[in-house]
Amino acid sequence: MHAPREQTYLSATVDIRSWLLTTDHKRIALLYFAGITFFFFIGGIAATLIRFELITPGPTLGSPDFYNRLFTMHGIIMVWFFLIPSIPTTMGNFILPMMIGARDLAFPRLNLASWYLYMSGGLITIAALLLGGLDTGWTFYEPYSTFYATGYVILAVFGIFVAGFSSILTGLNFIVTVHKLRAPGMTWYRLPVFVWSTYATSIILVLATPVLAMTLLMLLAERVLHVGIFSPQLGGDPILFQHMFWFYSHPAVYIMILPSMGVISEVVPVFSSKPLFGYYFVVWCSIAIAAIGFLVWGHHMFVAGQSLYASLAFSFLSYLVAVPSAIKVFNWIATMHEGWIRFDAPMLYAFGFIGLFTIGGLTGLMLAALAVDVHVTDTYFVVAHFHYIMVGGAVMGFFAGLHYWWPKISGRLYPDYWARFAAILAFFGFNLTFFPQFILGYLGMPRRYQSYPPEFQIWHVLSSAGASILAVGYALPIFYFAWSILRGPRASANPWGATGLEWTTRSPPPPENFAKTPTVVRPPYQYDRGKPCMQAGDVR
Amino acid sequence: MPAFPWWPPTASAYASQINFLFVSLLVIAGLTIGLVFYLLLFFANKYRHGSNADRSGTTKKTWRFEVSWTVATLLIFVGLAGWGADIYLKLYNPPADALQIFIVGKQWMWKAQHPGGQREINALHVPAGQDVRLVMASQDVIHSFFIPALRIKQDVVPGRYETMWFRADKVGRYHLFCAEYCGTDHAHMGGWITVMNPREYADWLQAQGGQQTLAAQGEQLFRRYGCSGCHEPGGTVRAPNLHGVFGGPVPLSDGSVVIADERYVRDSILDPKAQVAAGYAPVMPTFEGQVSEDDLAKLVAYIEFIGPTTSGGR
Amino acid sequence: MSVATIWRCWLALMLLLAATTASAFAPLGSLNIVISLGIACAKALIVLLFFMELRASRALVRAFAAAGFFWLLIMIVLTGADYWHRTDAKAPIDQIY
Amino acid sequence: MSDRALGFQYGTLAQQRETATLGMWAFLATEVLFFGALIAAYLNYRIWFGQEFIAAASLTKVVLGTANTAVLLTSSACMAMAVTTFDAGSKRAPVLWLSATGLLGLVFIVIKATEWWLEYQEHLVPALNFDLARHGGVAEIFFVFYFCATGLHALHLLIGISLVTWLAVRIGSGRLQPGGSTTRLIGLYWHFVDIVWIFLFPLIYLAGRNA
Repeated sequence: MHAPREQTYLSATVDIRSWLLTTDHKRIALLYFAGITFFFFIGGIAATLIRFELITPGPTLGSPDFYNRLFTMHGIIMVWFFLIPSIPTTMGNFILPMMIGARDLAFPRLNLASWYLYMSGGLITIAALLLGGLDTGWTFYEPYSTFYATGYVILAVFGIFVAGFSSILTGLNFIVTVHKLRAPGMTWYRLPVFVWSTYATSIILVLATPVLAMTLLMLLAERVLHVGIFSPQLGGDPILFQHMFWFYSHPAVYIMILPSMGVISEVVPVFSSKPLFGYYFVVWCSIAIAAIGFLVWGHHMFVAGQSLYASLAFSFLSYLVAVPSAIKVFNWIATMHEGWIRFDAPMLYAFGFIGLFTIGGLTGLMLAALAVDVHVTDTYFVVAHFHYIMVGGAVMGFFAGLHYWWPKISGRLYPDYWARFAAILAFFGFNLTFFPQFILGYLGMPRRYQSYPPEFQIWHVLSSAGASILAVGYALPIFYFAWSILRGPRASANPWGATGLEWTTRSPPPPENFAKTPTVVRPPYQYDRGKPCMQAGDVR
Repeated sequence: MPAFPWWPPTASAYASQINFLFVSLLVIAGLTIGLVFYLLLFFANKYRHGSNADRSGTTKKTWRFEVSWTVATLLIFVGLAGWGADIYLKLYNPPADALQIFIVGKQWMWKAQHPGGQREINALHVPAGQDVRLVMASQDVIHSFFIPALRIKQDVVPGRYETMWFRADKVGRYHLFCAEYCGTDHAHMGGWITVMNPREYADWLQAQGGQQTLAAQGEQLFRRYGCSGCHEPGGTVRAPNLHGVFGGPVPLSDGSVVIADERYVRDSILDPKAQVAAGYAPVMPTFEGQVSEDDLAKLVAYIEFIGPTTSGGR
Repeated sequence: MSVATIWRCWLALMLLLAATTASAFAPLGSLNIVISLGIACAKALIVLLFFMELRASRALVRAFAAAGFFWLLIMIVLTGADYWHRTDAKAPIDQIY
Repeated sequence: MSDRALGFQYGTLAQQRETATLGMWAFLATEVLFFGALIAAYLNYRIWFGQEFIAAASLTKVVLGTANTAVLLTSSACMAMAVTTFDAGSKRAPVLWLSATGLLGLVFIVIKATEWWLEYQEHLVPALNFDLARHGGVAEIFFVFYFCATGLHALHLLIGISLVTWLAVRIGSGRLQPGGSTTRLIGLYWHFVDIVWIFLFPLIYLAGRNA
C-alpha cells in the first residue's frame, strides 16, 4: 500500500551522519524534538521533587539549599530549554515551510547551527546542574547572584547565553523565510494563522533576546571580574539589572504563548469544520501582542523600588496588552458557533487551552492592579498565574499541536481513546495542582519557601496530589506515541479533513515537501457546510 | 486560625480596602471566565458533529458584540486598576508624624530599632490604631518586608532607604515574611508582628529596660566617629552646622536644592562627594564600610532629633 | 552609489565630527548632550542612507533597519520613565551635561 | 558554494540576493539591540548619577577618541568605494580599497590599544588596578561601561577586519565575481560597526567637557 519507490524524508538516507549534518528542516525539527523532550523530562523531575518537598511544612527531602537548587533548576530548564524553543523549533521548523509551500527555510545551514547552539548551551547548563547546581532562582537577581551565591552561576549563565543565540538565529530564519519564500499566490492574508503567530514570535525572538545576552554578559563580567556594574557597594543600582532582565523576560512569556495560540487557531477550525472567525482580528492581534508585549515589563517590579510614575505607566499598559488576547479567545469560541465539532485529542487539548489560558490571563489582570500586586507579588498567587499561562496555555498548546500534526510528521496514527484520556487527565490534574496555589497566594504564602507556616499545609498537599495526576497525564503520550511509531496504522495525506497546504502532500512528506511547488488560489480554512474545499493540486 | 484558612486575617483598614478591591476584581474575572466556560460547553454540546442543530448562519456578523464586550470588560478592569493605583499612591506617601521604627534586613534576620532604643530580632511590637512608619535598609542582598495581614510589602534594596507605613487596627499576632529570595534561609527570615493596644505597648517598652533613646545613642556615635570635630561650632574644619537642618531644604554646590530626609543624610555620610552643600568644599571623607547600618540609623535619628523642633515630636 | 556621493558624504561626516567635538567644549548646560546625540544621529543617518544604500533599497529593508532602532528607543524611554522620576535620584535631573 | 550558485530552496538568483540582504539587516537589528542594551544602561546611570559619572568621563582621552572616530568614518568611506568599484566589475580597485579599509581598521585598533595602555598607567582599569580611593565607586562603574563598550566594539572590529581581508583575497584571486551579495553584506557589517562607534564616541568622550 506504500509504494516502495516513493521516498520520505525519513527513508531518504538513514546513517547517523545524514541526521547530524542534515539541512532538511523536517529532520532538524525532529532533532529539536528529541532535545525538547529530554529537557522537559528533566524539568519535570525537578517539579515533582519540589511538590514532594512541599507536602510537609518542614524540610522533607533535604536541606534548604537543596530545595533552592531544585527550584532554580526547574525554572532555568523549563523556561530556556523547553518553553521558549518548544513550538517554534519543532512544529515551526517542520510545518511552517510546508504551510507556505516552500521547500525549506531561507538559511538551512543556519538552522542546523541553531540546533547545535541550542544543544551545546543545554549541555553546558546541564553540566552546571550536575556539578552542583546554583541557587539564584531563574531570575538571577542582583546582588545575590553576583556576590553572595555560591553555586555554578557562571557556567549556567554561559549556557543560557549560548542557547540565546539559537533563539535569535531561529527567529531570524523564520522572518526571512515568511517574507521571501512563500509559494506563488500565497499572499499575506492567505497565510494560515500558525505562520502569522510564528512570525510574531520570531519578531520577539529577534528583538528581545539580544538584550538578555547583554544582561547576562554584564552579570558574568561582574561575577568573574568582581567589578561593580549593579553592585550597591560602589553605588550601582540593582534595579537596573531587573529592568534589563525583565525587558527580555516579559516578551519571553509572549514567545512561549504566541505559538500555542497559533496552534489553537489551526486546530479549532479543523475540528469545527468551519472557517476561523475574524481571521483579520486574530492575525493583527498576534502582531499587536508581539509589539505591546515590549511595553509592560515594569509590572514585575511594582514593589522593587522603581518610581511611582513608572509603576503607574506600566500598570496601565499591562491592561492594554490583555485586549488582543481577549479578542483571540472570543474568536476561537465564535469559530465553534454553528460548527460540526468533533472531540478528537487535539480538540480536547484546545478546549483545555482556551479555558486555562483565560483563567491565567484574567488573574494577570488582577495582578496588574497596583494595590493588589503589592500584596500578592512574590507569593504563590503569581506562581499559580504564570503556571496557568505556561502549563495551562503553552504546554496544552504544544500537546494540541503534537497530536494534530503527528500523522503528518510520522506518517502513523495513534490510539484515539488513550489520547483523549491523557488530555482529560492532564486537565484535571493541572487544575488540582495550581488552583489551590491561588488561595495560598492570597493567604500570603511567599514564593521559593521550603518550610512554611503549618496552617498552609492542606493546600500544599492538594497541590502535590494534583501534581502526581498531572505527571501521569504527561507521561501517557510517551507510551501511545511509541506504540504509534512501531505499530500504528498508516496515516493518509489528510486524516483530519484539514485545508492547509501541508495536508496536500504525502505523510510523511518527501524530502522536497511537494512534487511541484503548489499555487495557492484561496484564503485558508475554506469549508462549505462542513466539507473542506481543498487547495489547488491536492493529493487524496 | 480556623481549621484551614482560606482567607488571610485582616488587621487594618487598608487591608480591608485591598480585600474589597481584590473581591471586585475576582467577581469581574469570574464572570468573564464563567462566560467563556459556558459558551465552550454550550457550543460543544449544541454543535457537536452528529447534532442537527440549526447551522443556517441566521445570526449575522457578531463582531459588533465582540467589540462591545471587549471594550466593556476593559473599561471595568481599567476602572478597578485606577482605584488600585489610588490606594498604591496613598501607600507611598506616609503621614508626617508617624511612629518611626528603623528596620535593618540582614541575611536571614530582620532587626527592628524603636525610637526609644529598644531592639528586636525577627519580631516587631507596634501600638494599635497609631500610624507606624518603617525606614528600612538592607546590609547585603535584596530582601522584602512582607506582612500579609496588613497586605503590605516593600523590597529593601541595599544601598538606599525604603520607607513604608501602616496603621494596624486589630490587636493580635500576625506573620512576617521575607518575600524576595535572599539565599539559604530565605524561608526562615521571618517572625511575628504583635499589635498591642497603646497601654500594653507602653508597658512593653518599659519592660525592655531603659536603654538610651536612639537619638541619645546617636549623639554618642556622633562624637565617637569624630563628626562633632567638624560639625559642631568651633570645629577645626569649616563644615555645615547640622542643628535645625533635618526636614528642610539644603541648597547644593551645583545650584540645585534637596530636602534633607533620611536618604540624603544617609547618602551624605556614606558618599559625601555626591551632594555637597552650597558654600562648602567636598573635604568630608567617606564613611562607607566603617559605619554599620544600625549605627547609621542612630546617627540619622540623632540628626533628626536636633532638627528643627517645629517638625512635631518624633 | 556614485563615487562623488561617497566622498561628499565623507566630507559631511568629517564636518559633523568637528562640530560635535567643538560643541562639547562650549558651556551650554544640559543642552550639550542633546546636541552631541543629535549630531550622532545625523552621522548615523548619513552612513545608513548612503553607505548602506537604504535610500535605494525597498521599503521592507528600511523597515528592518528601523525596527532595531525603534525597539531600542522603547527600552530607553520606558527605563527613563523610572530613572527620570526616581525621588532618591542621586542628582536632580537638570544636572546632566 | 560561491554566492552565485542557486540555493535548493530559491526560485531565482535575485530572490536569493534579496533574502541574504534581509537576513543581514535582521542580524544587524539584533546587534543594534545588543549594543543598545549597554548604551541604555549607560544612559540610565548618566541620568541617575549625574555629577560623579561625568567627572569620571572627563578622565578619558578626547583627542585620541576624536582621531579614532575620524579613522573609522574614513574606513567606512573606503568600504563604500570597494563595494561600488566591485560592482563596476574591476578587480584591482576593490582589492586596493578593501586593504585601505582593513588598514584603517588596524590603525583604529592601535590607537585604541594606546588609549587603554594610558588608562592602565593611570590606574583606571577596573578589576586590574583601579584606584578606588582616589576616584570613588561611581567612577569605577563608568570605567566598567567604558571597557565593556569599547572592548566589545573592538572585538566586532577585529571580526570585520578579518572578513575584509578574506574578501580582498577572494576577489584578488578571482574566485569571487560580481553578481553575488557577499561583498555588499560585509560592507553592511562594517558600516554597522562604524555606527556603533558614532554613538559610543559622544556618550563616552564628550560627556562633561563643558565644565
